[in-house]
Amino acid sequence: MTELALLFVASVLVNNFVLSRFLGICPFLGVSKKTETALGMGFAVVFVMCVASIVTWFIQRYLLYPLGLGYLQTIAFILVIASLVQLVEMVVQKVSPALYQALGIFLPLITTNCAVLGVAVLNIQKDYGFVETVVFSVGAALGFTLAIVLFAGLRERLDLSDVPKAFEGTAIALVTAGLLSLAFMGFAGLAK
Amino acid sequence: MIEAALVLGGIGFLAALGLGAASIKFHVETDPRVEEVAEALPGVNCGACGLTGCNALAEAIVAGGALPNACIPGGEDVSKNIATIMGLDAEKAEKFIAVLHCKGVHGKAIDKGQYLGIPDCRAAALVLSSPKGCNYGCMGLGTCERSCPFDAIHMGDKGIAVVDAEACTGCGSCVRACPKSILDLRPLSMNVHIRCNSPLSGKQIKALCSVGCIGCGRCEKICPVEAISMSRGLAIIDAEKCVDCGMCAQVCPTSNIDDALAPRRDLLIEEEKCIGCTKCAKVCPVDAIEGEKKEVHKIHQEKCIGCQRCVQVCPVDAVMLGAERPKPGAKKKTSEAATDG
Amino acid sequence: MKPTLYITSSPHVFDGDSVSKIMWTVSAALLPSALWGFYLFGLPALAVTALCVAFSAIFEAVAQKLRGREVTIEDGSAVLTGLLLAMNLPAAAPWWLCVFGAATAVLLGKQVFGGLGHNPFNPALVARVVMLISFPVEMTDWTVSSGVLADAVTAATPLGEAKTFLMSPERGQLPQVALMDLFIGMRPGSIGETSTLLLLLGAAVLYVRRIITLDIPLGFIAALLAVTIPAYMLAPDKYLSPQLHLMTGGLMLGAFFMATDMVTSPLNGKGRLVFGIGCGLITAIIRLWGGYPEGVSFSILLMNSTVPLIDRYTKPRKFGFVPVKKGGEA
Amino acid sequence: MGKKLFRGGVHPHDEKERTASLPVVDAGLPERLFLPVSQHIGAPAKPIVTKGDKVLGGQVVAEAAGFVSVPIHASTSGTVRSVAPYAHPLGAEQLAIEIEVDGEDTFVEAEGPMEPIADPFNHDPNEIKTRILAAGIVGMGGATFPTHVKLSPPPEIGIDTIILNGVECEPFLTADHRLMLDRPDDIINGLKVILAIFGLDSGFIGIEKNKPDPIALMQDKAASLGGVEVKPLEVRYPQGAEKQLIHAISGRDVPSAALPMAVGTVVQNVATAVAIWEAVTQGKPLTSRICTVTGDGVKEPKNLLIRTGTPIGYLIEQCGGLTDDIAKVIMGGPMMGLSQYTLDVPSTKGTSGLLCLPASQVRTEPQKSCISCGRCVSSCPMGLSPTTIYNFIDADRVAEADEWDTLDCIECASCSYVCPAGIPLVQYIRYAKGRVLARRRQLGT
Repeated sequence: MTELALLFVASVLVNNFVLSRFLGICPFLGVSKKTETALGMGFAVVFVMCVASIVTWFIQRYLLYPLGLGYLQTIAFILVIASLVQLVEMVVQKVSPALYQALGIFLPLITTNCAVLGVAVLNIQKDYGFVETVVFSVGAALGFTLAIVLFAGLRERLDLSDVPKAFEGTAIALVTAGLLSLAFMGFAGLAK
Repeated sequence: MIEAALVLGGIGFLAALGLGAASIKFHVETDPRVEEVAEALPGVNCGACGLTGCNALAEAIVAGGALPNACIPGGEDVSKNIATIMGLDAEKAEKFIAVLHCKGVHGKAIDKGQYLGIPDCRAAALVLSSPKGCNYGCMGLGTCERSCPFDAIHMGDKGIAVVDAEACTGCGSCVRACPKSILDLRPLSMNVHIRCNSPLSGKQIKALCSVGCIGCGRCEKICPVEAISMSRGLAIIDAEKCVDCGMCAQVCPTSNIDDALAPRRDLLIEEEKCIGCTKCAKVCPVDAIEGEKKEVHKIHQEKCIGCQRCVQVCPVDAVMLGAERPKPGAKKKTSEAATDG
Repeated sequence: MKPTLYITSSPHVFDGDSVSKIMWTVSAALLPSALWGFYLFGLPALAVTALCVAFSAIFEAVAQKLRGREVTIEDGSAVLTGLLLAMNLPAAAPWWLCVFGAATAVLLGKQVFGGLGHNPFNPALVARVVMLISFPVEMTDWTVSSGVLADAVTAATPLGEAKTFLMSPERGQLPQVALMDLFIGMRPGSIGETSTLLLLLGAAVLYVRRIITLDIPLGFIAALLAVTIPAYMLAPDKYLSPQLHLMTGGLMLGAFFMATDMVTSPLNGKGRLVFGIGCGLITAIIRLWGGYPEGVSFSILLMNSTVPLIDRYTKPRKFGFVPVKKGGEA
Repeated sequence: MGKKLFRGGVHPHDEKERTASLPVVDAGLPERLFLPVSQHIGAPAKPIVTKGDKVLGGQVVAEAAGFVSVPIHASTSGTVRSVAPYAHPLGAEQLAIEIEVDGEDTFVEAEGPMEPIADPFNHDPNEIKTRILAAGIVGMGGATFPTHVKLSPPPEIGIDTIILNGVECEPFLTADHRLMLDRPDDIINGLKVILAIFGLDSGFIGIEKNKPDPIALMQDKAASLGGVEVKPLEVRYPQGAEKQLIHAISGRDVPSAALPMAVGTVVQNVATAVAIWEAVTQGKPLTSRICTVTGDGVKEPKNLLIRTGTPIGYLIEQCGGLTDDIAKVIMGGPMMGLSQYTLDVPSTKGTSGLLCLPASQVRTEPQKSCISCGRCVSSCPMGLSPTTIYNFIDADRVAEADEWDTLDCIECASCSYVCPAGIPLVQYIRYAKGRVLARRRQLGT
């Protein structure tokens, strides 16, 4: 139990996917202009990540390993993730057109969100069992959501700031992301 | 090998089934034009339009939330294509530009006092209506400058806005931003403008600004086409009626009316060059040009107002600028100028 | 003759406080602790402080010049940043580290965001954390070469010492530190963090001058205690006592001088309380279970990043928001 | 009956010692009077005299144009010299009736519609209200809202509390202070007339505790006349703001975007009560008021009895003139008053003070960046976040400014008063209000 809790905390804070593994930077920078949108993106990623991890775990464990097709891992995983994203896109478009609008191009881009593939692959690499896989991917996804929401808050504030011309836009966003990542390094050593 | 193909094919097949079902269940009606417009856009998702991507812009255009020319990188071609899809008239209308109806530069118009506060016209208008003595004039705090998306209006150092006619696209952003409605859109071809916005009486204006419209009505009287009307103490030119003759500018006692063509000159047609295309005769607002097709045309000097439209349309540069024309009411003008001086 | 009058919006009178008064007052309130640091650690401490302050001001001026803005070092904010930075450095910090720190604080921490008022993170802490991660050896060199503490005590701060000790497999007796010494500040550490007494004194000045409110420091300390007291009671051999938590490390400096930085803390009381509690909890977590011995800087930086969200969700309750009870109590 | 202090607010030095002990003196008659047709909130009055007309004091020179409007009366006798746009305290020229004063100061007889009412406490309320309108009475605390409108809530709203505002929380001003000392009986009688309109038998007078002498006197008089409770209130600006005053006296909170009548309350200024009493019992229209001319920029600060329409230059002359280092002339108090640019501006029914500040007391430093100190938030009596509104409107983000309750601002200026960065927050918020309203209109809500 403690193990799982530690795994969870570690995946949310210590090894935060965005801020210390630097995965999933694309939507992190792309969809963090408004807090609401960031939150929507976060939840879309949570869903895709969890379901993708579970499905890929089963595929790897019961299909690829037994058949000795480990080399198909990447392509099979991407196939699964892509289909899931397509599904999410359809659902979001139907359920919340506003969110669909706001997420725009970044919704289909979850497909290529390396964080999603990263989690799926890490689960296999670290040889996690099913429960661990679920905990790890939920943690990673929440970590992603936490990072993107915090970052969106900061960027909304930056929007109102008198940033020097040379730093406007992405430049200052990257500086801020760097400092945020710096702050998260404080958690280093916590729950390895 | 076969296994690999089967496994991938199987996963793919299952996913396809699921997605197919989902696409039926979660089907959303979309306007077919959205796809067409999206097709017409460059598709680089650069975000220059301010939206998240080309699809978002396509939807905005179809929904009416964005103009067909919202895609800046796409340029004119893209906007034309989109306009066609949207069934809009892509034909170019006459170009308009923003015109400032105030001439109250530092030294000519007095200030109420030393204004301290937000350097924005709309905010400054809340403090005693305007930092300038004249409550109708340009405050010079640059709200229009900041509102201009094309960097076509600048404050300069004289305390009033200056429109860059080249850069101005006539989008009207500044007109909407100006709290005093000093700016409006006028045809680019117009050369004569009244540079005052104050309805105050002559006596009141003179105390506040030496170049304001005092409402004397001389321009109204001299206007050959009744394009000028007096509204309280302010002369207003009707752009539809104005023939750009510039006579009003010549009689204005406070030199408020600007004429970009001043001093006006006689116009003459070079007989050797004229090919008798009749273009000049058609464009002349006062029918001062006479001539049959394929014959040399002639300008009647007593009718000509020197607006130079014939100069612009002549395909063979046959219309020449002649001597400076005498001012109508020149005598009055000099005496006024002396007292004003 | 008509006099020329100023025309402005209301109001026409003001309470007379200004940004520069605030900045200089905070600097002055830090002075006793700084002087105590000079007394403890001798001339090197003075040199570190002077370098940090001077270069902060220089970098600020340079950045403002580059932007074509008015140079405003006289408002004291750059000086305060430099002073706070120095207070967070060991006296043995080499000169280049001070210059690097000042540059990081003023340029990366503040000016890239647009200068005073626009920085989301506390500049001095940004610098400290960058330095701690980039130059861990120099940043934890607690040797004291002059001053009263010269060669007198161990070369580690009580907190770092305790952490190493508690983590080591064959532990003996933790060296006892007199609480009174800690309170007065007879201990090694960063230049300005040692004396709880003098820091509280400075904080009292700021409180009386209404520059700080107590919601952040009290929330901070209360949350820290809320975690460390139960931890100590459950496992006294594994965790430090709460009083040691209070008086070691940079807690007092952080809680009263760094977390309360106006620019990087929430706007209203409710938000500030949340902010303080968050700082306390994160500090406790890092101190008890994290890899670093000290968590104050990290916790404040982390909470800085939450300020926009806190401000957003602790919007003050506007007057007349509550539906009126019909009839009232009249 | 909870006596609660509102949240927020500030404590400016009250500066009332200059004039608090000076009795009111008559400012006398200037050579010319300028009566703007717009001296109240609502539709400007419509002039009914023309150039050359002889008018008597108290004669209607402009009639009410609509329900939310009041007539304007000549404040002395003379000849109409012009009806033309003229300088106005708000800055933009307004139509004004210029009267050349003849010095006779003859007034029209109080007869016809202005005939004194013998027993005002048992008179038809509607006739009383008509009289108040006919006398051109507006709220004299500074807002100048037509009084008859305030006294005519929709029938379905039950009014159970009447409060007279004698708080005078603006620093420097002592006009109401002197009025309460000079005419306590008239104030209480005026209040009783208002009470009679609503069929109530008791009301309140709220006075800040920094005015012990009027509190004692009013309490004395209240005890002998009955039906009135004098409430000494904590000293904190803006205690005299309507919503804060109601909160302090009855513990009720006027809902956001609602009027005091929503909590069954009507608030009137003490000077308005006196005007009502005079109009009802003597048939006198509102043509004069007390005005404090004060500040270090005027040589002899005084409390003056002024005629409506007197140019402020004349009033300042009566006080020894301006000092050489004069830098600001403000109509009203220092927190909410309007800075003026010319001494030609006429006083109006709402001119409670003229504050003259020398150069040394005018803040001229440009604004600095906001350092998020949060003082504006903690000082806001309306529980708003001024700096947030400022940030949004400065970035042209009107929708968010609206979300942060821009329209709830009462423009008391507490936020600007405390701002260490010298940001003109009130001006930003006033500006934001305009933008927010324009946006709402555009959206059709």
